[in-house]
Amino acid sequence: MREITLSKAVNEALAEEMRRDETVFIIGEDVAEAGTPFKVLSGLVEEFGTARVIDTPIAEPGFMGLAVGAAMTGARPVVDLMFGDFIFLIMDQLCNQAAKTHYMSGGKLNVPLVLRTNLGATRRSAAQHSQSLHALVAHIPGLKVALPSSAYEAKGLMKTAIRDNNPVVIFEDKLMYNDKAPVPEEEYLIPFGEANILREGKDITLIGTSSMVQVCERAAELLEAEGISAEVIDPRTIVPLDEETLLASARKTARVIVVDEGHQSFGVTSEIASRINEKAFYHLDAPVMRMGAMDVPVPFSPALEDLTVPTPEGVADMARKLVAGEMIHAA
Amino acid sequence: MREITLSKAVNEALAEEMRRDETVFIIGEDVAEAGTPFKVLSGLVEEFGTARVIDTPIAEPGFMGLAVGAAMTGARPVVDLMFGDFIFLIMDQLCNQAAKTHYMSGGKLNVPLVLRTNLGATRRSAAQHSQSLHALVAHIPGLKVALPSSAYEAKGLMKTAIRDNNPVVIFEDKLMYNDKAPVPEEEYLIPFGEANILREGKDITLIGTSSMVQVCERAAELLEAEGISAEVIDPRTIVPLDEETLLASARKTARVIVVDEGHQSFGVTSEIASRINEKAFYHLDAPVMRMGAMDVPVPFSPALEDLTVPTPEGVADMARKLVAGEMIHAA
Amino acid sequence: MADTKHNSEDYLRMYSQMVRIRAFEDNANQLYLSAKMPGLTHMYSGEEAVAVGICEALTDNDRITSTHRGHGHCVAKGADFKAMFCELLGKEEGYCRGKGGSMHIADQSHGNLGANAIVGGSMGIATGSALRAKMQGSDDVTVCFFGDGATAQGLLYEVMNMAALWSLPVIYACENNGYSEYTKTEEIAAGSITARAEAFGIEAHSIDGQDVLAVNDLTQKLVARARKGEGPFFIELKTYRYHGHHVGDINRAYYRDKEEEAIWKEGRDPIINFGKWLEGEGVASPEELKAIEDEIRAEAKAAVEYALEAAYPDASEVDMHVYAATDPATLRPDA
Amino acid sequence: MADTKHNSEDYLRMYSQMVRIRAFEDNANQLYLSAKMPGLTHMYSGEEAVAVGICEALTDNDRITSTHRGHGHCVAKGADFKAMFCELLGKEEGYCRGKGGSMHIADQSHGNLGANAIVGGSMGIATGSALRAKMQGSDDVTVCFFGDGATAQGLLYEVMNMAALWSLPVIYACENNGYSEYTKTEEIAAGSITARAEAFGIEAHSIDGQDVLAVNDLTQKLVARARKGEGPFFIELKTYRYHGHHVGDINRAYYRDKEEEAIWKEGRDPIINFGKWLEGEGVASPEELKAIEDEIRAEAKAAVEYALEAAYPDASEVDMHVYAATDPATLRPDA
Ligand SMILES: Cc1ncc(C[n+]2csc(CCOP(=O)(O)OP(=O)(O)O)c2C)c(N)n1
Ligand SMILES: Cc1ncc(C[n+]2csc(CCOP(=O)(O)OP(=O)(O)O)c2C)c(N)n1
Ligand SMILES: [Mg+2]
Ligand SMILES: [Mg+2]
Repeated sequence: MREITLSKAVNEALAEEMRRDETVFIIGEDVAEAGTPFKVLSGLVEEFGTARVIDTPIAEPGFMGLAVGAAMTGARPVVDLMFGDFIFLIMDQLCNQAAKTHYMSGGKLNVPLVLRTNLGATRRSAAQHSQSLHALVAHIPGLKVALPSSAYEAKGLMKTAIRDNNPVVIFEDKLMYNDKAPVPEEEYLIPFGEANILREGKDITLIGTSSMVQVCERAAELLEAEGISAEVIDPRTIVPLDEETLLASARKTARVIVVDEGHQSFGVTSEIASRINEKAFYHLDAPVMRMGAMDVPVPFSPALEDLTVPTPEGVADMARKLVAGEMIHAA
Repeated sequence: MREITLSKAVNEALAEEMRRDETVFIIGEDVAEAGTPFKVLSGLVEEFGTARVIDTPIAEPGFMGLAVGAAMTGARPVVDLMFGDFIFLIMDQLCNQAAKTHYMSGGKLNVPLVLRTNLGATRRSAAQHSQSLHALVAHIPGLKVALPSSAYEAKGLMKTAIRDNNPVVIFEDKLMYNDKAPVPEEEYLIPFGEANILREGKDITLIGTSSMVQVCERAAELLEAEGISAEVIDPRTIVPLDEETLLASARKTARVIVVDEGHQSFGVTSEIASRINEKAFYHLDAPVMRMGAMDVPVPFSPALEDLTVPTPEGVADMARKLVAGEMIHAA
Repeated sequence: MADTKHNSEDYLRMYSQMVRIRAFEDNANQLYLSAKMPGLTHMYSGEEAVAVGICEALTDNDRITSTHRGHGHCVAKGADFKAMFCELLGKEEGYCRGKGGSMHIADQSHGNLGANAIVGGSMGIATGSALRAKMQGSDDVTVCFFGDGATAQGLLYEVMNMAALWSLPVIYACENNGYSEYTKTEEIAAGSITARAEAFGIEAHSIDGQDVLAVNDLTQKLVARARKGEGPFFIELKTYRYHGHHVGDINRAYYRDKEEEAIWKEGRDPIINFGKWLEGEGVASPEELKAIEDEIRAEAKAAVEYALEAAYPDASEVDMHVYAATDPATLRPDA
Repeated sequence: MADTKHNSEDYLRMYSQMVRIRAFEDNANQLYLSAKMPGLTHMYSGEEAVAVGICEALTDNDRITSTHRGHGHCVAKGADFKAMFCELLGKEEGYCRGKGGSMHIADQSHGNLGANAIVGGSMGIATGSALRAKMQGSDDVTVCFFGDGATAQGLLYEVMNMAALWSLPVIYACENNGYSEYTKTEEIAAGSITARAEAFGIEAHSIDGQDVLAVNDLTQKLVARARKGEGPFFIELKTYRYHGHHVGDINRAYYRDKEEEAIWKEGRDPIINFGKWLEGEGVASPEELKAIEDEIRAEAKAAVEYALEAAYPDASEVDMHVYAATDPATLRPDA
């Protein structure tokens, strides 16, 4: 199968959906001629014109608000938010308006929009351009949250997001834009709420999101060399969350580590760990362990930044301890 | 001891600190003559004048930004955010600026400010005036988060918050403003990161935050009548979190329920449950159970709204099941 | 009064619509005072000529966004009393199945995109609706209602910039009632409100919001021009709210005095004055106007009684409508 | 040029400061091109007269807030090359101990409240600093630097409203370099930028940002008036950035052409033109100016070398400075 970059995969998904449905449009800063600073959208304005690939002023709350209004009245906007860190600027429009409109209107109004943005540190971009803030939106009922972990996932999830009748937030990993993966030429969509088992195993389950799926896969390889068999699962969407698949794996392996690039405290790993603890408790041989990013603003210095995110070695280490029963001492 | 309302307790804390330190000031909408819609600040403008009790235009991001700048340059602002739901409007100033400035400046700049706001549903105020959004700020390193559960707590925590050299967010429960509790005449402060054991017990631990402390206490009374001895703990601050006290109780009772009024998913209960599971796993007889608000926007209709928040009966029910070992079937 | 031609039917409909709003609010206030209404609500009484003057210049296909003080806009855009009172009381037959209440009320089928409890919260929504209209080649216009206090929200300037850059068919209607909660406008608004729109190259007007014909006249002209792509526009409407900021705001002497209230209520009431004009022009007699009012008040009373008896939504509704359904067929590759 | 009186020392310091900025940026660019600098950075080259003209009108007690394009402001407000290059390279001796990097650089001890990676993110901070000054009776002034693109952020209008209402000692300095990333200003800014400030009752000026004396002259006057409580003020400074939006933005033909760049670089360079003027006025000879530049360039080179060798922060620093310490003694009831 041909291999394309994550960047290209997102671009294809958008182009296909814009061809299929003329109510789909893109709005954001420098999305047209510039194709975004990450060049993910290059070429789209040439095909769809500036009426459907709309460059905005630097007014995130404003254009997010426009997207909500357009979505409520019959369009399907894809909002481009240049950095995930800017989500703080649009929280009111996203969480007080988009997320609640369907419910507050008693089901009468829909807000079918996609907010595409990114996450991920280690790009030396410092504290305001490196955050992974998906836990915040996952906390707000009415929003769906997708976390693609490869080019294949990015394309399939984006297409589903655009067709979904709700506000969907997709966080791409900034560091993965140039990563290639096999992506079929034929059209496909990836349904929300269906986790992907990337690797079957029996000793321990590694649940990873976004770029942390790669980290878990590499950890699994390290562990395999030592005779530890790790199962690797990517939930794909954290809202809705495919509890069944996660629970089945936890019940099978009896040991689980959840790895995510958001801050650990009050984050995604806490939610997934809690659900597994609650519903598979008596099957577990060890506590579900969480590995998130450190609870510190992301430092600029390379000497510090790399310490803040989970690594394959770190995950493998933790797995070894769990398998060896060493977490007993922690308790 | 005299009993005063939570409202009066907050008012006293502010007055005392403003007398003690002339760099303390209050800024927000209708805080001066009107004393806020909840009348919590009544009388302060008379004593301290409009230069220190400042009425602003309806510009939450703006006055939050002003507070950050004033705090960075030598003042101690107390920002009044009329409803906790408006925190979405000020997230950038709070989370990208206030929370990160100390770290990003390598420790050179401080942002000693207090954001006082509220949480709590069942006031028939619908989805945009009823949220309990403390989990969101707790996720952001650099912010401290206090959740007073009574007039006594509100006064002591507010005074500590004002003297703390960091941005502190205090969420008061809107429904508790008129609730009275004994509050000493003498000055006192409540340190951050020290949980309060309100009731000792041996069969189960009920951890409650804010108004849910009352819910847990009432549940404990119901349980006591049936011979179940419940320990009730109020963490007081969720950042910093007094893990030691929570863990010690969990190890003792072997069963824990965490109750909080924020949405359950990706919320405060997940974090506390995860920490206990991680660090007291082998002492637990049952999974740590979470009881948060339902994952739905808060509905206006009284017939629906009351269903969305944890109740004493619901907590007692869950406790009975845990004590009876019934959660085994859930697993 | 205004110079746009109207026929008697138009005049009487405007009169009726204003009376409907006043009657709705009087009943809502009573419901609150008699503790039959859950929560709080913000009365539109006194500002009727704004909502009616503007909405009577719109078609059902045109959209509006509304505010926390939204009953007037809702009635003016064509809503029915029963479904409104049901909403106010949290009943299943309400426009939002009781889930929205006063602050989110809207008759969606008449193009009302919703009241909003976030001050300024709908400015983006209105502008986005206009963007959609332009993009899809539809000639509908969107009116964004908001208060003088809301002009402090930065969002307004962000969306006016885009509306101006892209000539969107949106009309920003600033209801300047002189107060933002318990604070006078002059204490919280520097400079000039209309100049703020003009600075973005937006044509701005400031008019008497108590004169329904003047409001309607100007709006008709601007709507017609907006349909042709000459938008956006900004209108400041000088008006007054008769009640407190919300129904519970009874003792308001500390921020505004009774004389001021009297001047507006007695001298500038939009309904009384328009009624007198109709009489003077021979459009209707005092008796005819009284009959209109009586009929409306009776309808309101009946609707209140209906709503009081109506059923609450079933408990099972609590987690319905969090997410809209998506037809699985549309999620197939060949869809 | 300007009419405020200066002595030669002032002139030469302004010249030197502009050359310092240029030299700093040339070295930063080289560090990037030779892959020695982590991340990206935004060059201030071409805009030197803005930062220097303004900061030379300020004392160390006056504050500034800066932007993503913040090296120029940092140098102009008195920072040292070594600590700046150390910061750029993430070293412990950097102004922010390497934790901030280019986008958060600041010599805090000279009143720089920080570069900011959120466009418009420091508008509230600057205005709040001015509020503190007024409240505490201090006569310092705060200058808020931001770009033309940042005028699209609603926050600006929120804080200008408050600054105007309360006569705060803040000067909004809009560096209009014609571009917001890869987009021309006229495509994203409707109406007039200065009119937007004037609509809030703020006195606004638009001047040539390439003329350091004109900038300094105007700023001196406005600062003096702001100290007396006559603020706030707004200045639009017309300028140009020589490099791409950031150091990696090399192929920019699709959004601006080489001729335009040449016109500014060759005809309107703030350093060359001021140098010529100094020569013409007999303040300094070409050789003297050359000597100044050589010395600065040597200093920059040495600072780069120093920074390249300097130590990274220790791993233990990673979770330091998340929270500031609070002296336990102040938390006692009797404190
Ligand atoms: C973002 C936000 N801030 C504050 C409030 C509280 N609040 C509700 S109405 C109001 C005053 C609004 O004044 P104005 O816009 O003039 O409308 P009016 O009430 O006069 O119709 C305020 C401050 C809110 N609902 N939303
Ligand atoms: C809130 C926010 N939105 C977008 C960006 C990305 N961004 C960085 S600089 C920039 C352009 C800023 O333009 P302008 O204000 O004119 O400053 P200039 O770069 O021209 O100096 C943009 C869009 C950002 N950093 N912050
Ligand atoms: Mg008003
Ligand atoms: Mg610019």
